[in-house]
Amino acid sequence: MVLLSEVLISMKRIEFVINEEALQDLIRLLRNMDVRGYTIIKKAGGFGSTGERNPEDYALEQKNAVVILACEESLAEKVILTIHPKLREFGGMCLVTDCKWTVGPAVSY
Amino acid sequence: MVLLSEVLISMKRIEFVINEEALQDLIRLLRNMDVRGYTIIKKAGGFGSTGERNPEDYALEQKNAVVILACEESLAEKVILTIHPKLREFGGMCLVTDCKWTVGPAVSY
Amino acid sequence: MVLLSEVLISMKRIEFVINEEALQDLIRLLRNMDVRGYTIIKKAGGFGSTGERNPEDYALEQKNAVVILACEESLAEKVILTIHPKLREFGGMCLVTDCKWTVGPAVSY
Amino acid sequence: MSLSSLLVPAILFFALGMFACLIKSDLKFPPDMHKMIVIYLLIGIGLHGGKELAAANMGDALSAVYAAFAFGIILPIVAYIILRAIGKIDPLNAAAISAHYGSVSAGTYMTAVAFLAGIGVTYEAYPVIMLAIMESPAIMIGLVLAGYSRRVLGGESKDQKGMMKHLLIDAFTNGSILLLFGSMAIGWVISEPSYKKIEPFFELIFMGALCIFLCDMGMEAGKRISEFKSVGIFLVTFGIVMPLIGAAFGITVGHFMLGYSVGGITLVTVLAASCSYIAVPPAMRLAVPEANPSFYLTLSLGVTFPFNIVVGIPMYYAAAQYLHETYYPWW
Amino acid sequence: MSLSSLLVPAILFFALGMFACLIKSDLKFPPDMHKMIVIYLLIGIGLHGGKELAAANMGDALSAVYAAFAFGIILPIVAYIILRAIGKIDPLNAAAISAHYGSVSAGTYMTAVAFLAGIGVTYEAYPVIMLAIMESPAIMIGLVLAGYSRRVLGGESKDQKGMMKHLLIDAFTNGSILLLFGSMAIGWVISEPSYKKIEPFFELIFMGALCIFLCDMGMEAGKRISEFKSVGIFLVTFGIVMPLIGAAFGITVGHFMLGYSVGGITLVTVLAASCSYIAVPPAMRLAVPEANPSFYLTLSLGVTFPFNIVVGIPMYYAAAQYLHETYYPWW
Amino acid sequence: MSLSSLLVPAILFFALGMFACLIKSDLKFPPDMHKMIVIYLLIGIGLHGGKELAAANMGDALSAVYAAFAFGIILPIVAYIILRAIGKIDPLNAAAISAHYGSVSAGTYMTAVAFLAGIGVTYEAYPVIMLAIMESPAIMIGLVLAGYSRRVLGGESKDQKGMMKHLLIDAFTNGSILLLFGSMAIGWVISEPSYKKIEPFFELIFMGALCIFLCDMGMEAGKRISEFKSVGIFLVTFGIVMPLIGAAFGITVGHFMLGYSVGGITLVTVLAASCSYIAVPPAMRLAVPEANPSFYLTLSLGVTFPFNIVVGIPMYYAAAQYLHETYYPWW
Ligand SMILES: Nc1ncnc2c1ncn2[C@@H]1O[C@H](COP(=O)(O)O)[C@@H](O)[C@H]1O
Ligand SMILES: Nc1ncnc2c1ncn2[C@@H]1O[C@H](COP(=O)(O)O)[C@@H](O)[C@H]1O
Ligand SMILES: Nc1ncnc2c1ncn2[C@@H]1O[C@H](COP(=O)(O)O)[C@@H](O)[C@H]1O
Ligand code: NA
Ligand code: NA
Ligand code: NA
Repeated sequence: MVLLSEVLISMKRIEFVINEEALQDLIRLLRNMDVRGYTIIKKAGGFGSTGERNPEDYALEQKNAVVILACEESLAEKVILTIHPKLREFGGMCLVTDCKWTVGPAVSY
Repeated sequence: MVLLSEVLISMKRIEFVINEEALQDLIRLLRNMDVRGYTIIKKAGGFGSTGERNPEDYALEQKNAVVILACEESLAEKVILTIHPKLREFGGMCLVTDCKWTVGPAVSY
Repeated sequence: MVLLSEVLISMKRIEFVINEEALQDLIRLLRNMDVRGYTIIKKAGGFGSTGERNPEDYALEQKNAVVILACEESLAEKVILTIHPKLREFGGMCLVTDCKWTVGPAVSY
Repeated sequence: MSLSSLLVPAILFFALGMFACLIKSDLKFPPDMHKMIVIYLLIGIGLHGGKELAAANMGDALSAVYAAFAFGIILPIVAYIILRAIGKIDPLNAAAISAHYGSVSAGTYMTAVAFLAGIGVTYEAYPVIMLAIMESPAIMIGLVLAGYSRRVLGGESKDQKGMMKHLLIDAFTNGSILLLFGSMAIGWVISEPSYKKIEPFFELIFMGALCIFLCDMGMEAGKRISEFKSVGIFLVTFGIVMPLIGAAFGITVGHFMLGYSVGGITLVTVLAASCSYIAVPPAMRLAVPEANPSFYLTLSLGVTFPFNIVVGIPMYYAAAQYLHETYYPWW
Repeated sequence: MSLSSLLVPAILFFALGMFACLIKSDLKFPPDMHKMIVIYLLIGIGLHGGKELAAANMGDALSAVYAAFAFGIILPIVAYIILRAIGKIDPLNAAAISAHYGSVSAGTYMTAVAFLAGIGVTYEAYPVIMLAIMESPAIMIGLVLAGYSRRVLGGESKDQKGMMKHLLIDAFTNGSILLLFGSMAIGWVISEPSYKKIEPFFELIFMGALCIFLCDMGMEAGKRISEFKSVGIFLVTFGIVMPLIGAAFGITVGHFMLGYSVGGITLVTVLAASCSYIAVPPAMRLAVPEANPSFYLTLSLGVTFPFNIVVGIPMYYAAAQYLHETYYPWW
Repeated sequence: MSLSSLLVPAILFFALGMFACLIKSDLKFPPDMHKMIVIYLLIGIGLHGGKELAAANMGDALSAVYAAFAFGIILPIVAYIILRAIGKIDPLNAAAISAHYGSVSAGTYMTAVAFLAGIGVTYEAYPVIMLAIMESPAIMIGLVLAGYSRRVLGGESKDQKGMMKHLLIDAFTNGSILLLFGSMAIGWVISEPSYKKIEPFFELIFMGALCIFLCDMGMEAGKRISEFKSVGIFLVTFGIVMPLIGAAFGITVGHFMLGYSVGGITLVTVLAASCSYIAVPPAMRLAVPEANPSFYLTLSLGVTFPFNIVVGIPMYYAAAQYLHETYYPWW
């Protein structure tokens, strides 16, 4: 990716999987930290320490929301330190990966 | 991310994209390997060696399922070696990335 | 992952989040570049430089599509250089990550 | 009662759904379709009930409310004792399961209504209030039983008070209950000509829509049957015996205490015999996360619901008829 | 007019929806259900209108078309002037909000139809053409106002022509408008026996389906109420005053210029007083991306719609009745 | 037959859907809505057919079953020969396409029923059995043809037997077929009063719901038209000629061998002329993955379906009428 060094900037990609019912709380926290962009995928299913979550189960619909967030390292640290103690309450997990952001006309990280 | 070394643990992030009809089989395999957490996104579309899959096509609904799985390297190796020969049957692909798991109260990896 | 060196090949994972209305245009561009595989998740929500997009808002339904694409570095460069100037028009973002592709019977990268 | 009374279309569609599941058909109704029909059916039953109640006696309505509370409180306790004493089920699972049996299943109630309509039997307006009320008290008793179980187990005591408040609020703001109460209130206040305007939608096509609902429920029940093994023989038996115990309570109260007609007694019996799968499962998941959902869901949807639909309703009706002809009410 | 005329089931269900939202109930209708009912209602209203129009006078229909265009052009300009001059709202938000008030709400129209049906009042066939036509012109005026605002602000001038063409095409290919026009055309051409075959679906059960639609709209409106604070007192007031201004235009045109019956005047008034939430919001999001959607959505769905449903319709009807009895039309 | 017989609402709604697609309208029905209406229509047609069959002659029903099998076997072979001999289509695509033409389209059948109802023509109960049966045999023949093609091509021979068994099971557990057979059985066994209770839902509003279904199908067909170019002129022509060949078989069998009335002959002709888009496409995707789905889908949904709806049905009816008046059945 040598050729692309001008187009790509190093960033962190944070991926939350939380109980969909806690989504509003997570978003509020993120917005308060001046996060400028995120993507939400709802109605995800899964399995974890609290058992299975099936968004299509007839009598016990349980949904996860996947939130993807690309941001600079400094903001990423802030985000992780803030959300980390809340993870249990949100019923979920959080992964962090290195990534490159493709520079575009709009800055939303 | 120096500051966060206590909060983040190195792990592998495995991402499967398979035919939704094979999802039960994949999950069964994962559960048998004592995987303790995964996330499922259904009704994905895509394109690959077997052509297009469109979950909204009226007469030929074909759906992919995306399964995301974070686990320790040792388990990741086991998972990949087990699933690898089955990929054709599942009609899909499997990507592996390095990632950091944010330590929380519950361990589901 | 030493053991797996024969099963895993280094690749790039490109992740687009764009306005769902621009999805056809993006796909056409990708197909023209001989991309041989991608995965699409529709009806995603999000927040960015153009404000909030909520796929479930009653009067103002705005949807994102997430497109995931694994390919070799050379193709990845081509893809990024081609899409990069179009990102504003597509109303979205593009992340690039290193990943490993699990070798399977079918090659779709 | 002849065999043809079993050939109520709604019940046949239930059987069709179970059959589809049995032969592993790819038949699948969109999940939203199910939600939509449930919304429609609840409003329909509420409106109809409300209109009838407008012409009814308040004192009698109050008796029905009392009876609903009594069922919601007594039945879970009976269930808990059986599960603990005979089945040796662990306390928290016992608490979660019990709560379901103090509550009701609107689907069973509507099937019973279709059954009575099919054989031309009339019924009182009060049972619909009981239907609306009974979902909630059992949830509270479930929480109380779980709290008691936790103390017995000596584990960390949860914030029982906070949870109780939370569940109480949930129970009163629960969508299904609100829809039922709300449309009951609307059916109550609107004038006859107003009702006539919406009657074709909410009454005329009701029985047909119920068929589609029950076909879907049949598939749902069919799916759960495969989990019988993991649930064990005791619990499966319990899922058939407990509705019979509930029915015994119900028929007694319906005939001797409330003094209803055969149709009314049947509905009260069905309410007491049925077991929730709408409001109680999510409440128990929240209040008793230690309990295994596949236990209470399999029992409720896979055992008790089909038992009541296929065997229970005609049986309760026959019993009600016998009782009505043989004994006088207590007053 | 007695209080009981307010007890139209459709309006009560709207209130139930708002109540559910107020008490934070988890009641939620599947989003697709809403879309389906809207499709159904639009086709129903179109078919019915088309059938009536087949028997109507073309000259009179043309007058209705003129009136629709006049509303679509004049009302947004009035709204813009008020928002700018009195409210000091920034030009682009003012333009986006204005466009909504030149357009119409099919939901409000249908509730008015239910209201008139509830009290047994007949009405002309022409207002339904106005309903189909009015959505579009206001969008264009909105764009013109936005272009004007941008020039005033001295900002980069957007490709106004291209956008105009784009929006014109969008307006004519808009799904809801197409459905309305299309089913109007179908209702027009089909024979009476053909119509009879589909009447049970599109007319008989219409009023009941409308109840479910309005219950959902009530929840939607209720959600928006929580955003009143962020919208500010001026705009909330505007959301109540502007429909009254529109209504004044509407009632004048309906009585004095179109010479309709009380029912017809009421419908014209409702059209002028109502405010779009179907075709205009996405058009304004595209054409005036600088404007804040939460302003126009809150006004349209959270203020004007509920105001019209609960207070407006009966008031407009009373006014129409008074006017009709007191003054002659101009010709 | 006058032009007005073409103005069947259902067909006009189909045209409206195609028009919406043509002008690139953003009109879109929720995918689940389509599934729900299909479920509803299949049950409705099944119940109605079952009730009629209860009063029918078993010998005649058996003849219909034989005819259905004959169509399902002969028509795909004819189609395959034409595609291979005249069109030089590669063997595997030819096999996959052929299978579709041996099967049926429930949507076309229901439109024909609406057409006959619109002009007041009665018909026999047997064609509905043929509808339920014909989906399956063609799938098997498709597989046999594909196996034959593969041997001709000398490629790796697939597990033909395993696939055959798999497809057979799929064909019998296919949701749509099960729903049709199941509701036919239910319509058969239930009593007249029971049927009356669900009739308003399944019959009274059937024709209106069919309109919405066909509007959606019109959009679906319109979408496929853009793919005509990639399919080529030969295949598009085939998509019009093949239903005519099927129709010739159908009308012959319907009149001379089954001896039905004009209405019955029309329905049998429609069955033979129509082409599956429900059970066959997924089966062929599985059994003949080498074939290009856009070929068979475009032909089925983009060419043959609209041809049958707009031109075919009235034509087949006219032909049936002519034949019925001119010749006697063979016996
Ligand atoms: N920093 C980010 N992280 C994750 N997703 C983003 C980010 N920025 C933008 N997006 C996504 O891209 C969409 C379009 O962004 P924009 O064009 O900047 O409004 C948003 O709705 C988000 O879903
Ligand atoms: N190791 C994991 N990998 C992927 N997803 C996970 C993992 N652990 C938990 N999750 C997701 O996080 C949700 C909540 O986890 P938990 O709170 O542990 O039950 C689960 O339903 C999964 O969707
Ligand atoms: N290179 C790729 N990048 C992203 N997704 C892929 C890729 N190749 C295949 N897929 C996904 O895997 C599914 C099955 O692939 P295949 O079995 O090769 O047809 C496709 O429908 C895609 O969703
Ligand atoms: Na009970
Ligand atoms: Na207006
Ligand atoms: Na055919």
